[in-house]
Amino acid sequence: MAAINRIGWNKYAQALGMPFMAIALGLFVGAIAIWTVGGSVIDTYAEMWKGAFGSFYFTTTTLTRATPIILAALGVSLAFRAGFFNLGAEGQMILGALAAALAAIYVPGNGLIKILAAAIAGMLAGGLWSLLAGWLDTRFKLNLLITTLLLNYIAMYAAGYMVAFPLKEKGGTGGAQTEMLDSAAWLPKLFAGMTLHAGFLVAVFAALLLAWFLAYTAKGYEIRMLGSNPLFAAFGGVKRGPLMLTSMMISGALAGLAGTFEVLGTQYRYIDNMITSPGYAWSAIMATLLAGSNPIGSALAAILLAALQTGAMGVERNTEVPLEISSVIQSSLILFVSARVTFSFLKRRKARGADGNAA
Amino acid sequence: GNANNNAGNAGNAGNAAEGANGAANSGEAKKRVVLVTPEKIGVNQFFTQMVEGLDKAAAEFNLETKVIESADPTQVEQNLRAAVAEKYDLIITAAFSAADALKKVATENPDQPFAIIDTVVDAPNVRSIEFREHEAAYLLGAAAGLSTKTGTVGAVVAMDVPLLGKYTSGFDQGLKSVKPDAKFLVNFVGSFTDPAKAKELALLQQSQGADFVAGMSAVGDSGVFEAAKEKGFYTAGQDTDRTGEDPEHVVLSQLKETDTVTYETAKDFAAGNFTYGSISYGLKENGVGITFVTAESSSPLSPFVGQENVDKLKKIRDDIVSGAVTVKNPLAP
Amino acid sequence: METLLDWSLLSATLWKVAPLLLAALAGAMCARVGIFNVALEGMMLTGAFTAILGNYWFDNVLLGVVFACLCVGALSLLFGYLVIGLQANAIVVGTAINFLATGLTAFSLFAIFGVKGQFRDSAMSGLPKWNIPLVQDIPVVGELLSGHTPLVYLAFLLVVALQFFLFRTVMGFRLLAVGENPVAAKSLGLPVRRYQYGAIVFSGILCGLAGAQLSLGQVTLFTENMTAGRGFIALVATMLGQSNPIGVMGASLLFGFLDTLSTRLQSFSVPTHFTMMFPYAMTIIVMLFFKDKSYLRQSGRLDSK
Amino acid sequence: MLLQMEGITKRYGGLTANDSVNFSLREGEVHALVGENGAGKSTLMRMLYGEEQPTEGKIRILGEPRAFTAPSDAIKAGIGMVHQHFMLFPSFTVAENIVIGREPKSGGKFDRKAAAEHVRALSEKYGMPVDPSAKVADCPVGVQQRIEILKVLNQGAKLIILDEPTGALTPLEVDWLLRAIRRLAAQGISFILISHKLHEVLGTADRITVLRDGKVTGTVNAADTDAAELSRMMVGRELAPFERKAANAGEAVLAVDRVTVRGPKGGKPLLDNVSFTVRAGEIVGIAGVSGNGQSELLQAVSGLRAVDEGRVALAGADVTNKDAAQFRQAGLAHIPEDRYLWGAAKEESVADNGLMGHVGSLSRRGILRKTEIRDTVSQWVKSFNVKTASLDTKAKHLSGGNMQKLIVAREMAHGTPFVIAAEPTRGVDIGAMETIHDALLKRREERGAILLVSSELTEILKLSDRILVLYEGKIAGELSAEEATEEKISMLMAGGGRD
Ligand SMILES: Nc1ncnc2c1ncn2[C@@H]1O[C@H](COP(=O)(O)OP(=O)(O)OP(=O)(O)O)[C@@H](O)[C@H]1O
Ligand SMILES: Nc1ncnc2c1ncn2[C@@H]1O[C@H](COP(=O)(O)OP(=O)(O)OP(=O)(O)O)[C@@H](O)[C@H]1O
Ligand SMILES: [Mg+2]
Ligand SMILES: [Mg+2]
Repeated sequence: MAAINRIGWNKYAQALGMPFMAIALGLFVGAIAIWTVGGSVIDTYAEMWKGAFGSFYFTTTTLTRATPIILAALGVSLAFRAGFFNLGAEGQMILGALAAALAAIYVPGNGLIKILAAAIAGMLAGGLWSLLAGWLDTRFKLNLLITTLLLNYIAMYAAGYMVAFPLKEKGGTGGAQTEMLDSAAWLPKLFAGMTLHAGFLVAVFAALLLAWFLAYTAKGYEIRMLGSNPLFAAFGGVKRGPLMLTSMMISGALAGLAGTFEVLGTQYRYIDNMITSPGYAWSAIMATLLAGSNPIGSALAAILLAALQTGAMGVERNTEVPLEISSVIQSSLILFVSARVTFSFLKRRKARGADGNAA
Repeated sequence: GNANNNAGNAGNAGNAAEGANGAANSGEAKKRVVLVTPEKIGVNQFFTQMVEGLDKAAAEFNLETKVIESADPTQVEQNLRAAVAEKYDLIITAAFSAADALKKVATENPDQPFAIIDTVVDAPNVRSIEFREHEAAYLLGAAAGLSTKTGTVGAVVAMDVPLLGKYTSGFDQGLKSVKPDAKFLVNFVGSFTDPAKAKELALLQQSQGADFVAGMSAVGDSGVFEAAKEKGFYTAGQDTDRTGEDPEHVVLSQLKETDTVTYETAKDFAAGNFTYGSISYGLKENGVGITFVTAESSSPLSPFVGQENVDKLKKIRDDIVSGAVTVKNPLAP
Repeated sequence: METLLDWSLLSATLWKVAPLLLAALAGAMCARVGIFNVALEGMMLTGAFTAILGNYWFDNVLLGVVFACLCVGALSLLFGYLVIGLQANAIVVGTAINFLATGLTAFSLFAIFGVKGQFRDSAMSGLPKWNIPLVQDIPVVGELLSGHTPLVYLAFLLVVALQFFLFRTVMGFRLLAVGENPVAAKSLGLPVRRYQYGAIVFSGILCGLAGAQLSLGQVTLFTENMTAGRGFIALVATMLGQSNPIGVMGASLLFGFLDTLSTRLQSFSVPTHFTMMFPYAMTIIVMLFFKDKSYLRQSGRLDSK
Repeated sequence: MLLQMEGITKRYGGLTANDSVNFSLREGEVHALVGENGAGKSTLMRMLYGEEQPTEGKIRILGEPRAFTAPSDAIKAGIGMVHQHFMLFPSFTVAENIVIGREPKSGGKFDRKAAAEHVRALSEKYGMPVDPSAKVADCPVGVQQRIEILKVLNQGAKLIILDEPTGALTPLEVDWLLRAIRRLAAQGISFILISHKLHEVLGTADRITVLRDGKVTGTVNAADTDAAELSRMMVGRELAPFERKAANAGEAVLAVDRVTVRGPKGGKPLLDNVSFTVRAGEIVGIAGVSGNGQSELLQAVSGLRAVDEGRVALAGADVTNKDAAQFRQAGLAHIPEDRYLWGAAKEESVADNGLMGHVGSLSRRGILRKTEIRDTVSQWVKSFNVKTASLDTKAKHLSGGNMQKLIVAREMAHGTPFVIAAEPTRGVDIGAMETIHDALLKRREERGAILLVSSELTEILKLSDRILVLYEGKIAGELSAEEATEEKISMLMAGGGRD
């Protein structure tokens, strides 16, 4: 019993339970949107569910889409936990993906070597880009929120330039993209004919590892305290500078790894906008915030967001509800999950009951 | 206003066709054709025209059709696979961003016919349709060179990506072929959906002496048109004939017949003479062109261009078709 | 002709900065009551759409602008309710609202006008351009200051008005107090939530104006996603200007100027990607020269509540 | 009767913070409220101020039942509250902080000049000098306290609640404040005064109410009682008589050699050529009016601030300008001056707050030993009688006094040769004070070197073997335990040094 409480399963149960009713409310609002366009509410939601988890294939598709979101969300969680509001996941993913593609293309050797080289390059690129923002903060006191946002644009244009010109595939269709990787460097698929690749396992492992790291290691403890009260941490002998740089570095490296797996696991090359147009980074930030920066929670929230997105494709394929309405449904779900309606509802009712008057 | 594109699923052409023809052909199963776009159709003329072409084919050849929009390119693969699972008879997709996914899915499903528009996928069960936009751009550039009074013309381009090089490079070649000392200004918007910025750039080019500014910025073109109207210079649109919007200032349009191509693809399939391999549409095949020269327009011809120039342009067109003039494709290796 | 700097550069800066400035002021008002508003982009987009819609329905530009303000005001009320009333995380709600706005405007475009992607009606008239009687005749200054839409002037007027409001009036003073220490403000009996709602709704109205200037002032049409990231730049301008109206104006002008400069750089055979990167890189460099005030650093910790 | 609180009960879930409390206040009376940490004093006051609503019971003002749902209601009824943790706007001026809520205005415009004038007049009327145009962030704590009271008076309060107003003040400021309270009471203003310092309470209040575990154990006239009786009512037992053995100091553990810390450009140095040692087995007390360099000294000898000149050696190692981690390695434990700023992470659990600084010994190869950590921390919770629901309770839910005990326990557990004890008993009740004092003395017996900084002269006198007085960044004098008296120290603190 005690051991169970120590791990805090209660907290997880609560973290899961609270959004539950919120989802119901979000579904209700979405239903109104569907109803206004004359769609069948039940069918639409059924298709949404089928699109996300309706068959083994779609479940794996959802998990495939969740993979980069999970990894980036873990990176964001780590930075948030250390008290640094890193909004730069996008840029870090972009540079990670580009570097991984280059490494996989140009590093000689067998598949394993290429994959390892790509992972290292991707993590380094993402990590260093994040580190730059961290360094600008520690060295020049530049606001991290602003710099990480700005660095996203710089990364985006820099990568865009690289694949539009110097690194553009020879011949080809004219898309701004690198050459296709040698198939040896592709991440193995988990199931034949499905999109889910080994990166997902790494992401799950990373989530468990990060949760363990934060709760059970000395460095994780220091990071948490630094984020909670930096003066307290300094007082207790935690060194802010190095710890900040390390956590920013790891945070960026995780985002970089997210980009790497997009290249090695799904696209097999770097394509301009492959990170920005699916909006991975913002999904990751949302997942993190929804879960209060808890790694396991962030991973689950990432899967939820990915499911909403693949579910929307199911609606698109099989109903007359326009694609735009799917995004309305998705956002209303997110809005209500974020509000944790149940929680505040209960709290207020209790307060009212106790006081006999409205707070 | 714009034409009602009736895109997406909102008006399902397949069902409509079924309603009209269902009774007549009740015995025979209809062929089912699906178009999977690699991104939201949204503002993209290229895709809306394909939907139009498909709708037309559906009505004429008694097809059941369906359009599936992908929210972003990473979703194409799942949509293609779903389409295979749904047992559509023909799956059409488009653009280079769908190429990798199609290659994968087509290889895994060798008995399923596919078609892809605007890029080439090398697989035995895929028909690829390409456009030689640079030829049309060449004509447009030549038209600009023949018409300009100031010797300076410009283009407002959506993004600096290789694909759009087909447009700018073709234009430049055409321009220089008729007026070697002409000045060609190029500015990039950085987005496909930013008419305000496009307008700003058009105004900038006008202030730098351009009397003709070609819009190559997708939806941004509307901003270019507004600038032309305000400052009284001349401009041209893309993909469809847009001269009707403001014949006085929008004097030309560079055409890309994605609707025709989609229609032809569906038609071939319905008629049973569908072939695989790569087909290229250029001036010769009338897959691309410019208004007044390769296609009629309901708008009056602007005096800025003039019939004399149109005649010269027709000659240039013939030279390109005959091979007397070759337009270099900047994407060719 | 190919000089890098000329007067039209400044003039272009001025008019295109207006939507940015309005949105950044909106962000500043929210920041002043302690709310980090990432929904500026979505709100501006909604404003751009509803301005066109209002103009189309009522066939009156002014009513179009008012309609936009009302609609975005209502949207911001939703934002406020979730963030203040239900204690949701502002960034999640903001991001979701951006997403909602993209979907809703695109859908409404089709549902109402029956078109996809873009609505444009050449019969529709946009915001008028005001020529200022005497000023317009002064050679350079005239070109610079005259001939803009009323909303451009309003944007700059609002800077002054907000500066006055915040730092000279009682209400502004209390609003600052609410932002500085909500617990203390509450214990003083100030209606903290009312101030927060007020600031958010006002910022919604500002975003409505920003959108209207974009869709009825800069051009006269609506396009899906036509804000093209301006809301995020506005967010940066808010932070860079340390949520001070004058500072925000400075930051917006800086952005506008750098952006205009970057288009000029395109003609100097600098690769386009680099010219487009230029405003962002320059901003970081400029930041090196402005010492970070504590207020700004705190806003970086508005985060994970 | 101005105020009557009748049968007030407040429950938080299963916990009863106040249990049928009766409390009354006459006009012009000073009524003190005392009790152990967590006895329910603040809760009772928060209900009076409308920040919380009673589960049961009635509040009457001038005989009429009133229900306050928000502070604004209470303010309207003439009630003002000065919270223990100040409710000020640090970046605003003194005048702005005082007039907020009832600003002088001309047509919606905030007339700051009139505000300054008004505040000047107000401060003269009540004899509380403040500089209206100064920024609150730059004001010493004593002045901030004044600002809070002036603010409340400006709101027209006839009843002022002071929740531990003297906790952070220097003796002079305390003295001044208590006299101001008496003066205002004579003008007809009523006060409820919460304090853990019985001599203050006895000297200032007319009546005293004692709370224990949420219940009233008695209300007595100040004239009819004494500290011993009060502490019996509070703690339920007699406090042990205090004993301190003579010092037997050994080698120097902390050596501060000509340390200078320069202030902001142009200003006087914050620490000016300060030299002293703290030896094994002795407690050295530092006295001084706040703002004379104590904080800077503490930060300089704990690695939280760099020195401009001079050297600091700890247990034989030169640690000048090393960081906090290196100081700790060299043998420092530190009970910080401001427990919430430096001493704790409010949002984290009791266990995590306890772990700080012990990570090295409570982990193996970088991995935390969870069981040992919990055992260790619950050991401290037991021995220092920290009231907490569990080890997973967030630190912010501990009352200030209990948080302080946890911090003391954590720092004493280091067993380092050198301990800084800064305001070690601020805000704790008398029972806890005894525990903390015992812990410090025990460490002294174990040959630890202790540097004690306290604004409580009684505490300094009680514990120190030697006393150093800081004045304007310099050591104004040194007294041995035998020669030190409150008068002598006060004189040195005021700058009257014997050269
Ligand atoms: N909001 C709350 N929720 C739950 N418990 C509370 C709450 N507020 C107070 N308590 C509990 O009520 C009890 C009384 O707290 P209170 O603050 O009144 O003590 P106090 O006498 O002021 O103590 P101290 O001397 O430390 O200030 C404590 O045990 C506290 O934990
Ligand atoms: N949400 C809560 N849940 C549980 N206990 C709470 C909560 N909020 C406050 N408390 C308790 O209320 C009590 C009073 O809080 P308050 O901030 O008034 O302390 P305080 O009187 O300033 O402390 P001290 O005087 O000891 O420094 C504390 O004991 C704290 O534990
Ligand atoms: Mg208390
Ligand atoms: Mg207390």
